[in-house]
Amino acid sequence: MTTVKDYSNDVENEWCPGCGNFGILKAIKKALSDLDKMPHEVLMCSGIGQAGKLPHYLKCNIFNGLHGRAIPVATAAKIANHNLTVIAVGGDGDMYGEGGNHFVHNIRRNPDITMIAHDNQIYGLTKGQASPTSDIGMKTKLQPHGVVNSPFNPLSVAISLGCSFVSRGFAGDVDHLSKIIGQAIDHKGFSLVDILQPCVTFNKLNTFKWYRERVYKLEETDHDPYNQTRAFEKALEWGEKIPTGIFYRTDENNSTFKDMRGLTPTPLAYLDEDIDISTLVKEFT
Amino acid sequence: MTTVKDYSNDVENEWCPGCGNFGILKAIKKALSDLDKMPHEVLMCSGIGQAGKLPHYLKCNIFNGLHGRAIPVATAAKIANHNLTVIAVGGDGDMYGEGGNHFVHNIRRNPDITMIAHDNQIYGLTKGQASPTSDIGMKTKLQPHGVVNSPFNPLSVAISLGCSFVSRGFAGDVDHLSKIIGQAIDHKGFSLVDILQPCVTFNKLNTFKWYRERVYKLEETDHDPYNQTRAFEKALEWGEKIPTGIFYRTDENNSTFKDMRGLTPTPLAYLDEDIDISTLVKEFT
Amino acid sequence: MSVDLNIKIGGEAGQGLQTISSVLSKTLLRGGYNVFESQYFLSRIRGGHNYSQIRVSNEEILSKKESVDILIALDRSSIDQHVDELSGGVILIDKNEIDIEDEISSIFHVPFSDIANDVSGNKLYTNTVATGAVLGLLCYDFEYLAEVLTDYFRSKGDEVVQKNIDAAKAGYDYSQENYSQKCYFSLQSIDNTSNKILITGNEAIGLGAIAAGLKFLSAYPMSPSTGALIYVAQKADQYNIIVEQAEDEIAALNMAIGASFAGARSMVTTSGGGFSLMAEALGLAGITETPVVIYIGQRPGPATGLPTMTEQGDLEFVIHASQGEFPRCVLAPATAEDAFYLTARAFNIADKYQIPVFILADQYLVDSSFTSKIFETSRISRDRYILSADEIESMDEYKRYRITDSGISPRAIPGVAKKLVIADSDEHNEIGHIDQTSENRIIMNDKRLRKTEGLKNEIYPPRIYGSERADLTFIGWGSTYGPLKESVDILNKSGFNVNLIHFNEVYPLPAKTIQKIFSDVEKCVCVENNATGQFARVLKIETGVEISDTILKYDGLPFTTDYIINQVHERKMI
Amino acid sequence: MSVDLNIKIGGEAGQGLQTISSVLSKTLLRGGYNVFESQYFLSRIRGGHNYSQIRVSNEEILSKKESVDILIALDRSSIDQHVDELSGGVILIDKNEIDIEDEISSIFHVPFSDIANDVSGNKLYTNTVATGAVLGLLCYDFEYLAEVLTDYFRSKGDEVVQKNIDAAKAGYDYSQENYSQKCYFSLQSIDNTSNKILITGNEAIGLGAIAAGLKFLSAYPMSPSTGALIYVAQKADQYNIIVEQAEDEIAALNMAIGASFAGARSMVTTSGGGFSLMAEALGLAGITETPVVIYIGQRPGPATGLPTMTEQGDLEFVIHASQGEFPRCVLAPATAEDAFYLTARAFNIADKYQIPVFILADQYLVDSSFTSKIFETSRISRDRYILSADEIESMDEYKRYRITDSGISPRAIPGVAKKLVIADSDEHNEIGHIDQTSENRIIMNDKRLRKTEGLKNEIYPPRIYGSERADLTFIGWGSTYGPLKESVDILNKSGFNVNLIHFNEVYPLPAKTIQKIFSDVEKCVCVENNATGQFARVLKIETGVEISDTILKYDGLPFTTDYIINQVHERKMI
Ligand SMILES: Cc1ncc(C[n+]2csc(CCOP(=O)(O)OP(=O)(O)O)c2C)c(N)n1
Ligand SMILES: Cc1ncc(C[n+]2csc(CCOP(=O)(O)OP(=O)(O)O)c2C)c(N)n1
Ligand code: SF4
Ligand code: SF4
Ligand SMILES: [Mg+2]
Ligand SMILES: [Mg+2]
Repeated sequence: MTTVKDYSNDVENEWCPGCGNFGILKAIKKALSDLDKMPHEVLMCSGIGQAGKLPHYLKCNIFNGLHGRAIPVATAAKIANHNLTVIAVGGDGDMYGEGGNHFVHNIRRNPDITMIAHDNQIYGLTKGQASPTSDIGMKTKLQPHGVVNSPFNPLSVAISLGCSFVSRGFAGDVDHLSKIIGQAIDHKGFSLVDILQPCVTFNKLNTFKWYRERVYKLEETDHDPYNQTRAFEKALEWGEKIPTGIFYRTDENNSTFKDMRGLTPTPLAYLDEDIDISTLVKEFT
Repeated sequence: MTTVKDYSNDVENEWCPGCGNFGILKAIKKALSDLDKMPHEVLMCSGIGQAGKLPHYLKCNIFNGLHGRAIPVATAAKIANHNLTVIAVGGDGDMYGEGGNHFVHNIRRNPDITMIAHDNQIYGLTKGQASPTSDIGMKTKLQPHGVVNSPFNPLSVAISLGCSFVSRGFAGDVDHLSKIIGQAIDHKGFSLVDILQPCVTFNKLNTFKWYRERVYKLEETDHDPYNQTRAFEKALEWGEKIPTGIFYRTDENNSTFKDMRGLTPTPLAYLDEDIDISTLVKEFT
Repeated sequence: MSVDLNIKIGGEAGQGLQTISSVLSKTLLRGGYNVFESQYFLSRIRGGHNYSQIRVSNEEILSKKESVDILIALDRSSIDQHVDELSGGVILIDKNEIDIEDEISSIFHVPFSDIANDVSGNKLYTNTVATGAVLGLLCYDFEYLAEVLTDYFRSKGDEVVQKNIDAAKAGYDYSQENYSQKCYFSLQSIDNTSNKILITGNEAIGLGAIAAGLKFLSAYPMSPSTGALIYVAQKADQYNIIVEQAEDEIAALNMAIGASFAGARSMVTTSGGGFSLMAEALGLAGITETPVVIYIGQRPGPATGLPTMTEQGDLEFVIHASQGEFPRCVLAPATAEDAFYLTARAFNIADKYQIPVFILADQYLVDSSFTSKIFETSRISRDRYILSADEIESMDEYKRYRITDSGISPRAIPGVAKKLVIADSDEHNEIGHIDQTSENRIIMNDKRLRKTEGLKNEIYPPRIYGSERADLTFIGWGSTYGPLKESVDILNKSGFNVNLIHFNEVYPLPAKTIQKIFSDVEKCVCVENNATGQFARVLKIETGVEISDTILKYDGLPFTTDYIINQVHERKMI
Repeated sequence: MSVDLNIKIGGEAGQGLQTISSVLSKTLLRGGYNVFESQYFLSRIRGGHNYSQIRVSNEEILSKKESVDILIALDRSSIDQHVDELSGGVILIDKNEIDIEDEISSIFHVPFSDIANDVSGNKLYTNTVATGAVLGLLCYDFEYLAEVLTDYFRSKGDEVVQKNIDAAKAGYDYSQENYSQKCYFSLQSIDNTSNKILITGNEAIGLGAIAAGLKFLSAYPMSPSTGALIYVAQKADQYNIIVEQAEDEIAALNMAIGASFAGARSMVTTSGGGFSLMAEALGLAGITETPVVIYIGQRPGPATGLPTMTEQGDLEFVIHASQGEFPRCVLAPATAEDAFYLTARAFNIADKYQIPVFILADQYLVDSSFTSKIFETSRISRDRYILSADEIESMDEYKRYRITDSGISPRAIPGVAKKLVIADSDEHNEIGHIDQTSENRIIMNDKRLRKTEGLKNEIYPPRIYGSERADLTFIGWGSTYGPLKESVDILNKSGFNVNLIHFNEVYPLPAKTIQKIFSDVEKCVCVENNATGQFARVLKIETGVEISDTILKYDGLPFTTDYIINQVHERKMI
């Protein structure tokens, strides 16, 4: 049995005390050990940002790449070695801003990976500019008169593209969050976990308190996660009440990953066949 | 009165005979002259692809930039000179693939420009690879076993982000299309016109006939374009029946463009003030 | 007797001149000839003026020729644009389709479309009639054509094959009957058993990658590299390769790096514009020390430029791309054969040094078909330099970035053993975790840069063609090899003494070896397909060797032997 | 008497050492001193070890010093890491907050937090107490501090201002009472009326852009350039500037180009990693001949590298970025003052030549505060080189890309007149429409490249500091100016004869002028903040001037005078 301790290392944590990131770290460790995955079976890919540092605080294989590019790395690593449990993690700026195109197109590609977005509605590491998900009116040094753009809605976009697993967690509720993450990892296909993550340093608007007063659990309502239109409506809900849990999922035939020709039972990375190109060469005679 | 002829030039057209692009060109010319815009008041920005060549076949100001990047150029040009009527035009590969991130984020930014996508569900200029909107199963030289990724749905994504004008036209119905384009240009805010455009050379699946058998007009149904959920449902409709017309619109307070501080009645491009920085310098003493 | 015949097929995009050209080329190859087939086409799908050129010889040919012997004109403008290139040659046209008011004596009329209709019942066979007509004019053995048509149309069924053969035969016969006596050329099939292939640069690169054990290719389509991408995609199933069309070039290279990190040999295909978007990920490969092969088919820039034309304008960009300093390697194939072996070699260098390696080719090379000796897989080794599970487990601790003398650290792939593999785009310690200290920075940066030394020893010296000592030495790199080699031959035959130093491994350069080679050089000129002489600059910086003279070309077209020799004479270089 | 005092404030991220540092610096400036303030911080928001350094002198200072006179330690590790740097100086700490077992004689204890609590009722004022304590130690006129605190906290209300002043005074008094007799330093305010400012490189760049008439700035945040972006954003309203945070760097540069095409002076701010993503759009500016200013704050790569440290590692990348060949200009400011004037100049060069112009700075320059003479707007001209409506209408036909001798075509902006403005990323004809012919390609490519000639004449020769003829000449570019200049002064004072040739306009280079300058150089060494000597290579290629020796530093930290002089002696250069 894998335990949470198996996932602990002694790398110095650089996050601010009290940050929502700690809850996410805990939830991921718990989810992985609950699933009885071993650290070497797991690959975490991340981008750059406070969230992007997460893999370093976890014992597992890590590819901490470029800002915004965790998803393409994760997708391709999974294709190269489908024995690995592959998780892409990053901030809202990283995943939805710089990496927005990969987010959208990997939902279409539907590889069997899990995407975890630390959605603190701010750029943390670069000291507090608006992110794609910042609420209208939020003031920052770069937006001195407040944000005017309407926020990016990762859930409604994912649902509108038929993403096969769309969920939201809250960093302040580790147990609930770790269950969502567990299901997301278990899910065959691209699974999205967007996480409400208070940034105690820069986001004075969306605080632990602010979120706590608003979040509720979809599973405690009569929400049917298999209904795309209802899921869409739920995804638009933001303000007085903020739903968490699983918004949308489709369980059947939902990984185009396995449709890929050329994917052998042995991972590509381990293949070491003799390669004979003589018949190909013949075609040029 | 501006007429369609005012928009004609003698640049050699490089499209294939019979291509759906011709209908789009006609519809744009008609819409612009119906709106009584003069060519020098119009700026068309495009990317690279067969669709991206369109501005050259029209008499107007042109910025034919990089593949995938028409929208950022158009948005910024509009900010620099809001007297211009700015249209961004490109193919489905250009606008939704390479330029996908700009599509998503400019809907949020909501500048007062019109985006016209020639959606032929294929990469035309590079000779027939799958595009983000290609139907599942479509075979190409690069997808010899057929497309497996689920198609990008520009309409549902736009609606899920609250895009203030979301529409679809058909290149085979120039009158209807030109009316949609006219309304889109007239609309204050980011307006999307996705156009079903048969590529007679490379797309043997989605032909004029194929589309004609399926398209119907939303305005001939009881569709309410002000209802986001209904619009979303309509946007998911694809197959036996394909809706065209205006899916979604919001008319009030829908251009964050005008919320921009620093935007003077005189376009930025024409400002030629004396600039006195002495008070700023003082702050450093 | 030496044969050197040049056939040009001109017409609009969409008229199918590519089919005529391919079938003709293959037919001539099968009869034992060496064929060099090159393309000129515009960035459009229909219309415009395009042409294909087939040069045929019994000797080795690696470049195109300017003067034309047979022009097959599928439209009027093919005549207008190319009539001047005919030096005693003929124009083959269908006067029923093209209006010719003026009588041009060199015009041979063949009613392509009428014959097609008569014989095969469909105008679609027009091009096949034309193909037959050319071969009739050459008194070429028809059997080769029949065989090639059979191969070419096999997938369309027996009836189509037969109709094509009939159409071809009718065109062939028409030429024979009407023009054979007038024909100055006659091509007898020669050494039929020679093991030759006809292959484009793109196909050779694709094939080289497959032979090297490519497992993952991600790309966003871009001319002129798409041919290699499609070639691999078509063969992917047979070799367990995943070919993934990316949403953009940023994704393409990040994906290739992800797959490579996870253990699959990976590659991207693109052109300069697409590579521009990969510059950041190049640095990612650099600092994470992840092997990856980047194939760039160059075309004229800046920006979109001339999408279907050729240039060697991206060399310095590729050498300096991405912020910071890290080792990389640039290979620039001279011919399709070279492209095949160099591509395979690129994967080995990438894996050995854990660096990005470029195949820097150009539109001319990759869209042209070269006749080559059959490729030998036996000359290709697959050297992965990856730790086995046992090797990893026997280590006390696994450090992905262990400091070593060579700068090369032992590479493990994740999941193989219980030890973890950690890679980071931040500056990192030996384990792979972020480390922002100055002490660590210095040793890690030094470690990475040390690899360049090993790499320089790895690089092969340039090829020298011609005599050891010459009055004039051509310097070239990449695809200019063919025309330069032929220029050397021709000039030396005319009594001059010139030679060629040609680089197909262009970065980094082993300074001493090259200085030594250049110590024998009297006077030299660098011949490059760009406007500013990029390789001359690289050579100067890398080795100190200074080349004062250049022959440059940046009109979108490749060098021809004629052009080079003209320049040499005009500018009185010898 | 000459003062040269070095104050270091060390602590964790989030402890507010930046406020202490800013207030101290400003207070010292107001008293007439020259201040140079530099930062060392890690890529994290809380914790870790950071410090700020303030050097104070009555003479011009443009660089930081290694030995420390006063160390304000906000945490334990500040003592551990910097105690060795004290040469007879003192450490100021609050022993109630930091455990000190070992007795270090140079430690002066001030109960910062108790005093804060006592006097102002809140521990929040701890840092202000510390600030006062330092100035007490220096017997500095308290009034300056009171004034600066008033300015600094004005927006928070009178009560906060007063509490800060009280806290500061209490700290000041504590020092005076307990340590004034022990204090080796005493700073009397001097020439109070001198018109000096204290400004960071980032602020100077932002201010220069505003002064130049910047109208549109698009950017994606990236250290260390964000400071300039935020500075402009804060002032945008007053100057009718639109600052747009882009979704990514690709959008940022494409937007700036779009706005510039439409007539607004435009700029992007980024670092090497972000610029990597702009390489393609750089070529777009090149071929469409759209002026744009690109400010890059360099930091150590490759890839993410060391996000908060400094390096000069992107020069060759910037010079060669993007496929194809086109003119560009690279300016590398030496100081904040230089950054101001050069930024304004960048816009004029961009507009005149219709090219992209780089401000290539680095973290050290842009995060440091320089004391400078007050900036004079009168020295800045705004030269747009744009056709008026009348000029356009008076033309028979408007051709955006008219072929001219200078290569510069008349520039109109769309909508101003009835004539149309057409720009294209494909190779185009004079009007701007796509043209794929070879003839057109040659004249258009030549036209664009011709601009480089004019540009070379535009570039100012390097600054020469020190004697005309020297035994050793330092060569430097960009931010190394300060430490190099001081090294010259110190070495010359010690009886050596050295000088400095410093470039702040680094590409393209006027070869003849520079060769002439170097003809007087005996022996020289290129001093660069990178691992491979990039500028030395650029100089060699651009001008033929060869520098055989380099002093390089690539540990993420800037040069100091001490380091340079050490190297010179150690390596026996003089
Ligand atoms: C290409 C590129 N552009 C910009 C940056 C600078 N950068 C680093 S992290 C970051 C944003 C961080 O915000 P987010 O992704 O939301 O993560 P958080 O720190 O909030 O967890 C930015 C802009 C970068 N590293 N690379
Ligand atoms: C950065 C970059 N990548 C790739 C290309 C090559 N390219 C040109 S057009 C095109 C796709 C065209 O498809 P689409 O946008 O759908 O336009 P269409 O031709 O179908 O109208 C591609 C991939 C390019 N010009 N630039
Ligand atoms: S800056 Fe915000 S997101 Fe980053 S660690 Fe601190 S509290 Fe968390
Ligand atoms: S390739 Fe297709 S899209 Fe392009 S012009 Fe031809 S028919 Fe139209
Ligand atoms: Mg964030
Ligand atoms: Mg298309």
